[in-house]
Amino acid sequence: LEEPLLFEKGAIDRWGVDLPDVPAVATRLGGLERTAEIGLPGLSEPDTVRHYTRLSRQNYAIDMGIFPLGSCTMKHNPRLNEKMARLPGFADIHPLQPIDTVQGALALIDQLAHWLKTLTGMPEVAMSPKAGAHGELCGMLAIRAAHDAAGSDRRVVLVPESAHGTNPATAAFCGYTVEDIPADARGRVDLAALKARLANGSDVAAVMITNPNTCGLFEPDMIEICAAVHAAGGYVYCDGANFNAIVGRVRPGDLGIDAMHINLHKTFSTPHGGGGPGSGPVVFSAALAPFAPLPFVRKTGDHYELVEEEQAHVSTDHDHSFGRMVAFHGQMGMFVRALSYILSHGNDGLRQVAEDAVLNANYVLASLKDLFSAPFGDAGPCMHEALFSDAFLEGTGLTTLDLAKALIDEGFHPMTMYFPLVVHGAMLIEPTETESKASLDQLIGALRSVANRMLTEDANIFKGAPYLAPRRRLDETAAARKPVLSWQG
Amino acid sequence: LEEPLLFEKGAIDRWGVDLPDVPAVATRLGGLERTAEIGLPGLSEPDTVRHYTRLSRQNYAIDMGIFPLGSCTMKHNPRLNEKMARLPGFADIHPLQPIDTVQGALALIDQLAHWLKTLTGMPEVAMSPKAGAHGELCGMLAIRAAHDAAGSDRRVVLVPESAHGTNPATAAFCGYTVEDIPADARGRVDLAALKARLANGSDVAAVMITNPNTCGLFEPDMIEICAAVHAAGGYVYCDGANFNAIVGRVRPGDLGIDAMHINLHKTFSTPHGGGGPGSGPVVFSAALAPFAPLPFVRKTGDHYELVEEEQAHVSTDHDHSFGRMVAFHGQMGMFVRALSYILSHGNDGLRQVAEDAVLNANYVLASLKDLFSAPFGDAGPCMHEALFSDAFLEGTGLTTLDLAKALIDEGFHPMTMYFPLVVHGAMLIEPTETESKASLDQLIGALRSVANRMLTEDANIFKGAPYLAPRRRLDETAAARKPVLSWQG
Amino acid sequence: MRYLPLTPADRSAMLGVIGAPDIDALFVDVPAAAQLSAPIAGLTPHMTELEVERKLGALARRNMTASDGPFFVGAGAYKHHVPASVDHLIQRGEFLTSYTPYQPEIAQGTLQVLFEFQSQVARLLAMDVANASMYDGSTSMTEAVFMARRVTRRKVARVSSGVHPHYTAVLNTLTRFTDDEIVTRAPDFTPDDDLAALAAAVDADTSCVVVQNPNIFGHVADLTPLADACHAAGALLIVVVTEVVSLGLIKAPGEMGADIVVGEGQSIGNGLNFGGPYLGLFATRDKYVRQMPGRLCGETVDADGKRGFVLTLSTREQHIRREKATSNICTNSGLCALAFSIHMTLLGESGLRKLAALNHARAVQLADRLGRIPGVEVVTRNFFNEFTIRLPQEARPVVRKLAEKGVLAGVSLGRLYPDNAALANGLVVAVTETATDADFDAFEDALDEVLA
Amino acid sequence: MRYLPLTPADRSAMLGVIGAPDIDALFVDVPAAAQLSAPIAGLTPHMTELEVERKLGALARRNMTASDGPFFVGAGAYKHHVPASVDHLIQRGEFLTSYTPYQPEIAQGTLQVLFEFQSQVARLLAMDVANASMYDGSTSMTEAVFMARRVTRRKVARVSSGVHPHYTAVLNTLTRFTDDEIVTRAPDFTPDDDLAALAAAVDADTSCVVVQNPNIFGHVADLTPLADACHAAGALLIVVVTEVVSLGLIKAPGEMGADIVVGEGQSIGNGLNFGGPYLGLFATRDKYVRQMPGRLCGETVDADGKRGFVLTLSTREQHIRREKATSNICTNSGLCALAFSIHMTLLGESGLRKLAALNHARAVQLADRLGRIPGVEVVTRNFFNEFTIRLPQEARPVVRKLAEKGVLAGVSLGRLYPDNAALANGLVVAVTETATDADFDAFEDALDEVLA
Repeated sequence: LEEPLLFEKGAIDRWGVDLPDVPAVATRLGGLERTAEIGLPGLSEPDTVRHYTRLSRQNYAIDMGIFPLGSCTMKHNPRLNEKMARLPGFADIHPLQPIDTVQGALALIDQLAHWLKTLTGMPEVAMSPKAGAHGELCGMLAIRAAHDAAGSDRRVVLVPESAHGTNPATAAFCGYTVEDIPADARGRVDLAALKARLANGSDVAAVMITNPNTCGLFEPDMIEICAAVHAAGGYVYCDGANFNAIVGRVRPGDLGIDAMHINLHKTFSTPHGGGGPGSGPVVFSAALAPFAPLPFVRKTGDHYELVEEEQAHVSTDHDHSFGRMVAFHGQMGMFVRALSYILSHGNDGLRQVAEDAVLNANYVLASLKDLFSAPFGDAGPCMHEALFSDAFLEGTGLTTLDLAKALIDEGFHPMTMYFPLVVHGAMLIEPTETESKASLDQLIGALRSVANRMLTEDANIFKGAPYLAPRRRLDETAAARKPVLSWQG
Repeated sequence: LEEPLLFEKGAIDRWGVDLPDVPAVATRLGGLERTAEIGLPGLSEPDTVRHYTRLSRQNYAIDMGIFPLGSCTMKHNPRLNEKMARLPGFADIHPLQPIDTVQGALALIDQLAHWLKTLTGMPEVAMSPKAGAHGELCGMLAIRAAHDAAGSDRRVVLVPESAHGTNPATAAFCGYTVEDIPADARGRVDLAALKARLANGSDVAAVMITNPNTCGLFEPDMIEICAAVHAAGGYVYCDGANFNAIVGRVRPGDLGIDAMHINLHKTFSTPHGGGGPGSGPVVFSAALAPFAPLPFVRKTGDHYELVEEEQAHVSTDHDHSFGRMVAFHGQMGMFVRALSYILSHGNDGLRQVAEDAVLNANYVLASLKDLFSAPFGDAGPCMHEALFSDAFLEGTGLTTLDLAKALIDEGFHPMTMYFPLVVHGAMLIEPTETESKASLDQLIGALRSVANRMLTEDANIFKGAPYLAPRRRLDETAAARKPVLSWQG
Repeated sequence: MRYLPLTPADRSAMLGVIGAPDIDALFVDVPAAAQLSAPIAGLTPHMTELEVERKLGALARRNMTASDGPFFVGAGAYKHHVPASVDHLIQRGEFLTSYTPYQPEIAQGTLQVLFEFQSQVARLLAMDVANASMYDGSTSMTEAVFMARRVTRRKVARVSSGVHPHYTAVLNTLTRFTDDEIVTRAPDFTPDDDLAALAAAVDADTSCVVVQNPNIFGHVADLTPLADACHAAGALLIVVVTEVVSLGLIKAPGEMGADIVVGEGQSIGNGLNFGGPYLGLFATRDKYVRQMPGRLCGETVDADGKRGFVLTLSTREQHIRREKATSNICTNSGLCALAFSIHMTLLGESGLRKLAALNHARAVQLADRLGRIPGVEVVTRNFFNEFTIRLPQEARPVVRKLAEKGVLAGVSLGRLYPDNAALANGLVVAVTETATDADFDAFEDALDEVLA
Repeated sequence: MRYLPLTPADRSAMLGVIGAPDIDALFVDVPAAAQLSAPIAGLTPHMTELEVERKLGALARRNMTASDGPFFVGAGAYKHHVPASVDHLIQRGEFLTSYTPYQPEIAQGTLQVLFEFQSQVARLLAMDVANASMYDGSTSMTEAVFMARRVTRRKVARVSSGVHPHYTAVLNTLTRFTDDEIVTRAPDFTPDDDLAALAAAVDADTSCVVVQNPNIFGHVADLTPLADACHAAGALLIVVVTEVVSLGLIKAPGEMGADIVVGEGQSIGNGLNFGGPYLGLFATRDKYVRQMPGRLCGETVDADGKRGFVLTLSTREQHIRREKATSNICTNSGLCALAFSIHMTLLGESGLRKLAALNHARAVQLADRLGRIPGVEVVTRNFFNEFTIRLPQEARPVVRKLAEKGVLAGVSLGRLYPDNAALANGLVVAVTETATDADFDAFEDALDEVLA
């Protein structure tokens, strides 16, 4: 049975909520009554439950199997976190209630902030950014504000080719020109080239770097890179997407970085929910701390204060704040989940998280590199994700995309494809620490089986995959050429 | 991907809960330590969630589509009821807490009891029976206790052929001999035959009757039947499985019955959960009320009392109680759900429930009776379920079972098959009031399509159905011949 | 009406197809005298979700919950911490809103769960085979007595005085009109006497001896001698377990020779719920399987040879056998069994053992503390997580006074045995992993005050 | 570690396959100076579920919830009753734990939901096309200003003084280093002047005028004249809606000529959550669709010709366009959008209209009652479910005193505009369907007392 669209199923005179009668009053709408039909279909509660239950069953999800998506860190989402986030004391409080009535909420934010600062070895954190990219923006705004406050007019930001697309987008947004940093043969930043550029670096405001990088490798020269950037008068922004690989084992602050966002949904397992919501707190070095955004929580004795705009000018520690990034105080619902996850693991468990994540990735790398092309596979261990390319498929007419779609028929979500851009036909596999060895063995078995068949069987079979999913390959070109973006019935 | 058994996947040294360290104490076990391996496999939380999520996806459920199971009343389970049952004030209280600490719980039981008594027009209700069959037992025990108290030695119970199997089983359990009541050509109790039997009815303890009956028909002579049984010195037990058809429109007490169980999961929508738990309160006439079981709730002023064994002898209204049926006070979790459902509908909504349930069933009957054999289809309207037979398949070599399995491939759960026994190859369809017209039209369309194909296409195709379900037809004979009832690995 | 999908337009279109002028025409078979023309008086009309939440929320708030303060109530129902994932999973619509798996092709989820549940229960109890669950422990025990009669063709059941009095009461009720003869003894504080007396009493008319372990006073005992006595006389030993967590630490009934083991499974995966729904466990030896009551799930293959599961041996059941069925039961506690099975999977053997050890250690700690209070005596010598203390005064009012101080201290024997004055000073105290040191302090302080 | 499946035996087997002696060997690239050899000090070790529940539960109990007493707080976030089925459905693992639907073949559930969401939002706002959601209302508004610059190639944005001050602050922050020029006006109690002044100020440099309806004071206004003024000058009208329930009763921005409509969607399907996660709505006219920020889901067909959905027009987005993207956003509020869509489906048009009418009627009732208190003046003439009253004294301390009496009375203008003394006596009061007559009584009594 195909599930029709809500608009094909519902009707404007159907509904699934009961409401009390409306008291008769003289309206005060100034004649602005909405009279035309809106066109919003409704369904009874039984039909609503069925509609969304049926739709949900068209999805793949972590609860069903592994999401080996490099750079995305799709790990198990504990249900305890969902339960905690739904405590009325967190879920049913308004962002503008009097401060005395939300002391527990502010204490929670303060405790999470303490963990994030301590785990990263950084002295300040901005909690309000709504997602990783928003956090990047926060970090780069602070860097720009710091340069401006110092009267510096630097306009160049250096970004490695392998960076997430958000990095250059963010730098550009802050008025910066983006220049590439070259990579060496082992997939790391070319330190010599970087130093050469920084030798004439008076125009360089910052370097944005991902560490562990998007090839799944730790930048061994990170301390030296940071020192060189600082010596040149710039700041180092670290994309924290891959913090999962090192949490509890390495403090980014010890490497010398100035700002880093933390995707709570990645390292600290807030659920991805089909695309969000996220949360992207940003930790800052002492140099950038004064420029951190508002609002922030301040503890005085046993009392928590929420410092909003109005008090900024009386604050001594944030007097250069670049301002407010969101309407309220950030993603409270995600904070609760992340703290629940963090407390559940503790400092010992988080360290184990990094170790198991790295172990799992190296196990996948070791188990596949004889068959799959592993560009950096012989350069030593990877961190939390393993990078492969489709070079081994050369001559078959098949690509990474075909392999990914064939994997769907084996019952798995594909790996990240065609990212990072520095590798041709990249396949980036990040198992995360919540996968068992048995689960990895299943995935490895399926990948080897598919790859072997692709090397030996008729290519057309694979061009047609997937066959067993709720849908075959979808025509994305047609969708973009003549977009149908809402129901036209 | 097939989901393996827990025993194939887990191991005794894996787990998904963290526990604090065990304090060192001198044990007081009298040397009874369990030392041998138990053999209980564990899984981490991620693997546990995945195991059960994957298994769940092998099931059909109300949330996915209609369950047209006659006599089973599988209707929508509102999520509000689940939420209410999980309020700590109901879910996290112990049955043996001091009475002063559970006044809200007793008040809830009292309020639900008030609704059940008022809706049925009966003066007393026993809340503790754990399921419909347990309720039947409760009712028949009361009848037996009443006869015994009166010094009556009657040992025969009359039961229609069309009755649920629990009816004769229950009567036998109470030491009664079961005799059939004949049915007339319209599927109802043959009043004349019954009266004839009652004419020599000094051995008849009770009549057990289902109304609306299992053919989906209301017994039009019900008032006369009850009067006749009473005149003969017997009691009338009514199987309340089909109360959904008449709730709010007919009070069983007005018909003259003496006892009736109410399946809360049927009429009042507590979830079936793959086979239970149920709850089967029993309403009693004034004649049987003194024999109702313990415990019960009594309100004195604003205070609720729970009358348990010890106080029974000081009670004036229950001094003939036949005793305790369960360890505690009944299915509290189900009471909360049922009351939530009842309050949501109110007296107006419950009446609408019966009307829509009957309307839906008659719509199915009217839409299929030209093609399917409807034994009583011309005898007038049915109540909440429509009865068909496989007579129309005569000569095809196909049966009700084949039609049911073919319906699975169309995406539907089959109807009730081969019940009631009075009709050959019976198919009993009960849509319930929570199905929309669109849903019924889909089911009707699928049934007509399958039936037409069965009449015209190769029978072997249908013998092999289902083809599209998680499993093909399962070998039930092999399972019973050499039972494998637990993991032997 | 948020749960009713039919609109007025739908209704009239459908009446048109049926050929009925109005809805009343479909109720023609109902005698006029019994027809109600309007909603029933004395009942409220439909409420919104918010109104229902407010009304039921207000009732819920009138109860003191087991998490509101120190809590030591047991006697057949136990407060354990249930992981959040258990409740999440049992609420999946595919489990929650599915029917009894009579159509196995589209119910393999429920069926595999039941097969795994049966396997877990059998191992936990150290028996060969378990059924797919029953209503609760008390009704399971009664079914076990009936089964023993079917197996032995004898009719005298001898019941230990350490069996939960509610369980014994249920047995007495349900055998009131059968041929069974139930022999009980008045309880006292000395369980060993009880077991010895039972062993001595077993005779050629005895179908079974029913004993609980740990018993209602918390005592744990080696049942092997009793099993031997039963078997020597051709009777069956039925063992009742109301706190199944104990089986992670103490010998299982199957290891001590039990022929039928029944239990209340609430402790694993299920909340207190004021007494229900709970989960009856039922297990026995392979040789008696065709005399077992209740649903059974078995392994088989489908038409393609794939492993699958079905309900089996249903010829024992009422919907096939009617008046000749082994039991009139036609519902199990499927969802509670699912919760049990998930929680047991999360625990695994190592987790269960640790949980049990933790319960015992904490109980020992509290027993030692309470035993030091002047006038208080710990009566139970060997126990798991529950023990009986004798107070210097009647326990029932003490429990009420402690509740007023926010401490739910346990179950007084006066509540369980209102007619047995010899037990009136007894208090049964249960300790689980949920009790903190602060709870111990509060209990001790409050008891000191009340007894002072 | 309940979330970590690897056992010690697994780990050593895997190290063997890798050929590494120990786990440290996998971290060789980390400089020794940055290697930590033990868990980080100053942090707690792992906790059990029960311990986490206790710790977070204690924090939660230190907050006064919106359901603990009379509650009238709004100003951009609103307490509405969300049906239980909404939360049930969004917790289905297939929705909760799925990834962004980049693999459409196995993400049709999420994609169809987004398509339906976009369709619902477009209709609700009376616009042609909506995106698949953004972070929240405030960031949506900023994105709208950027989009207006891209469309008009002008850089002056004129912002109404009735826009939520937090929203304006976000706009100011995010344009600090861009070429945009943001022109704002100091707020006062007279919104009509504001709209007239904006209409008069639109000029050839103006990319857009940004106006909120109902505005921060609760005022609702006809924006048609302003739209006309914008269009005459070649500028775009951006309308912000922070209480989308209002659109069930009052004319939609699209009906009044808006070119871009942004909104905070929290009111439908989502709880208060202390400010997040919320749900940014974003809609515009067809002709501007390729300048829109954010994810879009579009209809297409699969290789078998079946209808299906995909993310589309992604060439606008950062992961393809990198520094030339329309926005750096790469997350939406998928789960919040799902909750919105489910709640909207449960409401349907008739339910939404009734809900909106109910909100308005209750607000009118409360406004009338408060207006009768001596010294209290209802400032807002036309409003939906929120209005501003002027107290005879500074409102911020009054709000605190009312909170001590258990009444959460609204948002003082002193909190929103700490530097604007002229507004200090203002209090913005929101009324939804969740407020009872008893709540009204309590508010009125408490205010009487505090002002006395």
